[in-house]
Amino acid sequence: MGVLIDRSTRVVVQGITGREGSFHTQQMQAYGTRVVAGVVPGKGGSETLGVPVFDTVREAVEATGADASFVIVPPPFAADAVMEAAAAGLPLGVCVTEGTPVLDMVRAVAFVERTSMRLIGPNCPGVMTAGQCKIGFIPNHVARPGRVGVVARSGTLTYEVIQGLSQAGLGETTAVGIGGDPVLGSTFTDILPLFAADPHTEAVVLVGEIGGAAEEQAARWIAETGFDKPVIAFISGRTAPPGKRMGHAGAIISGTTGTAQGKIDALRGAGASIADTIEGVVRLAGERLAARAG
Amino acid sequence: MGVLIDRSTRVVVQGITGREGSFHTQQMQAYGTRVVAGVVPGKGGSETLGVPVFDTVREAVEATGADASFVIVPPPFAADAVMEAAAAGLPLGVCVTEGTPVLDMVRAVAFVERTSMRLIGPNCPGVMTAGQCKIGFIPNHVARPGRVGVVARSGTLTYEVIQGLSQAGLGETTAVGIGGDPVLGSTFTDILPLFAADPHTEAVVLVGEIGGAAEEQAARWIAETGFDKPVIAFISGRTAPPGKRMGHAGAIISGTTGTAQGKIDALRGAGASIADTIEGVVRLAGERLAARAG
Amino acid sequence: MKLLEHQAKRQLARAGIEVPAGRLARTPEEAAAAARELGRIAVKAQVPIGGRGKAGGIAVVDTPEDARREAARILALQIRGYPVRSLWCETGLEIDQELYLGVALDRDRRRLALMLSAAGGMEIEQVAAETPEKIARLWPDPFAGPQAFEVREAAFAALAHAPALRDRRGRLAAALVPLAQSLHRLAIASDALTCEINPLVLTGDGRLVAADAKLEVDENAEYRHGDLVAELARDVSGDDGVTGEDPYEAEAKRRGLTYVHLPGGTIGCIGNGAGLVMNTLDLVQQVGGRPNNFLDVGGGASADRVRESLEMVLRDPDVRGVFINIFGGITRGDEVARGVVRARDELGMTVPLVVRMTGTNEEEGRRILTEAGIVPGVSAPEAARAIVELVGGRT
Amino acid sequence: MKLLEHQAKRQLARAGIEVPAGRLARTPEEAAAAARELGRIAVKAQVPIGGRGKAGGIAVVDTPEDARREAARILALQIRGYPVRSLWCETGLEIDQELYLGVALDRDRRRLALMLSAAGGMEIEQVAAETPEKIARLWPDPFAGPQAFEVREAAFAALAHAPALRDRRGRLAAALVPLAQSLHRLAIASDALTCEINPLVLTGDGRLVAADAKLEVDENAEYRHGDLVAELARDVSGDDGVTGEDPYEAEAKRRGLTYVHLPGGTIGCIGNGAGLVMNTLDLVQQVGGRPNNFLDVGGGASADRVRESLEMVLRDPDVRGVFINIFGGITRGDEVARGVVRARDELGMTVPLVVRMTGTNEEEGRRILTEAGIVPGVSAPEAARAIVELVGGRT
Repeated sequence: MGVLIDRSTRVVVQGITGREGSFHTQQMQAYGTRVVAGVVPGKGGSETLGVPVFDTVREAVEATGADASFVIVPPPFAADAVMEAAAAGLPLGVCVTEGTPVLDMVRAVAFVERTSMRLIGPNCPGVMTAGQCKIGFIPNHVARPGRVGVVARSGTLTYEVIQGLSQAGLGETTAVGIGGDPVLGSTFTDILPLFAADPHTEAVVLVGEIGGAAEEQAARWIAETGFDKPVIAFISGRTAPPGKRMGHAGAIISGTTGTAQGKIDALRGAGASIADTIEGVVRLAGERLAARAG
Repeated sequence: MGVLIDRSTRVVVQGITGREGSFHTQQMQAYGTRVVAGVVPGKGGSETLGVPVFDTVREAVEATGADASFVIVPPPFAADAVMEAAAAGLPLGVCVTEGTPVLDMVRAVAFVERTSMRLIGPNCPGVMTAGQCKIGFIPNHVARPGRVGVVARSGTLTYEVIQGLSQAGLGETTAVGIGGDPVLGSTFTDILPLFAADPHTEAVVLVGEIGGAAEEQAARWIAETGFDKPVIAFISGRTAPPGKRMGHAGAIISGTTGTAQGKIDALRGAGASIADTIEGVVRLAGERLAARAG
Repeated sequence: MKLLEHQAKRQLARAGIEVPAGRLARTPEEAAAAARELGRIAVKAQVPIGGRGKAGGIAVVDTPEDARREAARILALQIRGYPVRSLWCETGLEIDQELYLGVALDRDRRRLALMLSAAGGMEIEQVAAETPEKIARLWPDPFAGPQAFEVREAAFAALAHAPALRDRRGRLAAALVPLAQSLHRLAIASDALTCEINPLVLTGDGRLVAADAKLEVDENAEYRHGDLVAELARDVSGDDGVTGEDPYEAEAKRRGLTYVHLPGGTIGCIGNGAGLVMNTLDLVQQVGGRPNNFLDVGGGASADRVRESLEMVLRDPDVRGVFINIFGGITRGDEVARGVVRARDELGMTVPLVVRMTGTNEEEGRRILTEAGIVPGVSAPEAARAIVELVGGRT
Repeated sequence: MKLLEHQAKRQLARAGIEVPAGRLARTPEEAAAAARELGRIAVKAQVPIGGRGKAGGIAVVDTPEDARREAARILALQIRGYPVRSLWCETGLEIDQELYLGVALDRDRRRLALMLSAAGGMEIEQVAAETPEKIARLWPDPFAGPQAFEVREAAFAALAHAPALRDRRGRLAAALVPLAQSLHRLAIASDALTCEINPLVLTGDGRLVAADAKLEVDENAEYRHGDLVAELARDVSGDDGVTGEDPYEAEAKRRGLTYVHLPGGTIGCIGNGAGLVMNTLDLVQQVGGRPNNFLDVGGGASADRVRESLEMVLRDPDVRGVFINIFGGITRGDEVARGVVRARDELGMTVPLVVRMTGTNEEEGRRILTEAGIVPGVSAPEAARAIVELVGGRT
């Protein structure tokens, strides 16, 4: 099974006629995702990739019963698109756009908080429930339905972890890329409870990186709630110098805040197994699951 | 008994050292209102009229357990004071300030809506539960505990109605002056449900005036909910020309909206008794109560 | 405070909204000069009231000669009681479509409503009454203002009623976003209760231009718009108030009194509290009298305040009697009565005066009035009847 | 984008916040001229980094002669790697109390935090670490901004730690309200991630003046602050970038590459995806190598992109080997491999190159690399070991 999305999820794509939007919509369709509508202001009434296009998300939702949005629009329009999805009553929005101004997202997140929408992203690879549905960039062939939930800030590392778990025969339930920006719709502590409640998820891989305190909060959440599924954590950026953005807008050490070591220590303290490499992640996941079964 | 306030209500006065604030605080104390604190930024730590003064409402609430605020500050500061009361967690705020810019109050009301505070006013005479507590301007000697709830836009007419009901031996439960501004914290439809739920209130006098559609909404509410206590309504402004502010900022007919006749027709249609004079209000209240008892 | 068209347009232009080039003219010669400079122009009466067009207050002219003639004609008009003192002469627009874009206080929603319609050029009240579906509305969060997607939603809804614009609706909606946001920002910044562009003209070359504008500033907020108030004052040539309002009301405003004039009435009405005074007028009319004004003395009603109020009410020579209606609340009735007597004596008032007084110390108050020869009353309807009879007796 | 002090102050002044009068000096003579004009001045190194004072980058002088001498001294400094190119010479302030007022992104709260403290003049991070109770914080609604009462609450909390100001706290809190609101508005308007005044000086005559200022603009938002970017460019005399940044990073920025330089490292690191590249650096270091840079080619990794990235990485002559780490996702591994080979050949690259490749079509990709004489890898740790050995062998 998994969390957030499954084969019944009905997706509207905001920005479906863009180069990226069009390509990834096709990838999603190929994976089996039910893309039911596109939204491009001014192109309402047309059709693309076999789905109807609407001027507004509200119209798309009314006409098609969409219950999740894939937001793939250029950075200047991302915050507005996210708010439009939230205002239209959608329960889930996934925004992959990279490079959105931070204060735009501060406003969008405050707006979303007053609605019932859960926002994933921005600047994230999206969500994939193995074998059922994907919204976002995660390559189609890497996942196999299985036992491990994945929650990660980095995209490529998410793919690597998924591939590793699949090749090792462990497989995944759902992989959630929460994104690399400093201000995110959802963070580890928003996703972990979903995995806690999902009977099919037997272990969780958490892929963090320098910057912010989301990993430390995750550690606190794990310790405080007594989360009893094995957690395998992987943190990039041990060599990153302070004050530099390492690719992701959010991957920056400020003073002594946000270092890899701080995050590793916190997660280890909460009982997570710490891996240095993807290979290590897969090996530890296997060991912890085996230990649990035994 | 009554609604909104009673003898256990603990009041903080925002603007207690002002000329008006000081005078009315004394009147309230004379009536028996438990004034527990004052707030004047920069005067925290002092004392006035026997109560401690604080720099902020938050401090006053923490120190004294106040559960209602009397906001009596000059117009430029009224919206901010109302928001401060709401943010401090108070369940009730009564703002008597007249002349607040309308868009200030639009913002304050939006702010208050996101808190648990009920706002009465601005530009209102306040609230009085006969014989127990008053917050605002209603003269001390006019009320007698009794059977009728009063909800009104105008101040002086509220006093007249209270005096008339008292002299006729009917008495009042609580009188609520909702205020004469176009944008109000509470309107008839916010107060009527309180009277509906109050076992001591046997009838309600509703004093409306030209402008807006609050009376029409009250009529609709009465009809739709099947409110079964007698309502006696009185509407001022039958002679008012369109487009002119009749004293109250909110007492203005816009085009064909907000006329006295429209309000009278709506209320009559909902089963209210319509009076042309205060004397008529008192007489009809007596008759409706007698008929109900009979 | 209602701005005149050209004043409102100056605000729009400052907010970054396109308006036609124009010149203010106070004489036919100035209108002719504007036509020489601008070419084909619209000559428009500057009065703080709608319906100018139907009243003949607008003319489109091609030559300076026509401008002079039409200006002379319009300057001689009185439009719904307002003499025309100045004309706004602006470049004519090549109109493709007339839209409506406005912001107005919505009391029920307790917010500013933003309204958009493809049915521009008509009175929006009429559109609202006859074809309400043609107006798209939103109620932006007062702190956040309208979001782009909200304006787009409204724009697509409004443009659905203009099939000719269908193919251009995407670009139009995108252009309306910053326009609506600017207008809303202007409304907030200027404490406007109404701020509308009607028509908002879509020109032949695809621009959106404000062809007419209305802006009404909240009187309660004038204290923080001193610049605007001063600017308007500079624009006015006459001496009867900022926007050509009733001279008695202008005088009351100068005196800081809450007064509304009802021209033609014979009975001056004064009371404490807006609801009470409104009811006072109602009572007078109910027994056959004609109220001349609304005057609320407010709380306290000191002798000075009563005196100034009486003086104000008596300025209109039509007033042949005065009805004062007082509820003695925290202020005692006897004090008020003494104030009324002193005020009457100091003013040397000759027309009859009836004072209805109830509340604290009403008996003592009535005694004082009676001794001074003023008709006292307890019941407001009876007092109303008394003043109407006294005035009628003098006619 | 970090503004220099005088640039940040120009923004503050535009937002209505008082700053001392000052002049920019690029030579000792200009500093002397500023002193002649302004009298007693502070001469301050303009570098985009904190801790200038401790590094000797600030001097207070009374005479033009002293100004010249101190300016010469400071212009010769390098402060934490940044040469001093210009000086801000501003009027000295008569200091009663030093406060702190700042706005900064709070990632956990997902809002801007507004911070106020009576412990101004110290690094706020130090105050936060040692006496956190001395900093009052609020997190204004991003649409509404800080409300007056919120700022007053924070001000009273902060001023509680300055007993000397107790009697003046009411007036001070009232003065801080518009100041904090202006600063927050400036932060929003300029997309600032940090916008602080430290110290905010309460002068002897009771004014609040920004004596030092920091402003960092979100790089993601630079596209809508073209004016600011251009203005900063005009302020810079050197040719190594806007605010004296690392020359390699400046070059990468010009080329639109996501690159971070780690001076002194010997192994160039390239990968697709920020997390993957960070991990690449970690792996290199873990096996004893020294990474020279971070370079994320992003999605797709076309031959052109790989070529440009390789070229960039090789600019630093310290680089003696390159490690490319690719996950073939939607892009196929064989395509990437062909791109890498072509890029290497076109560049005539001579240092060793290891390419770790996994994902779609990895076998085919590895075959192409091997045939071209490039060391291929599947396991990233092993590939890291390979490049470190190759580079070590060449040292």
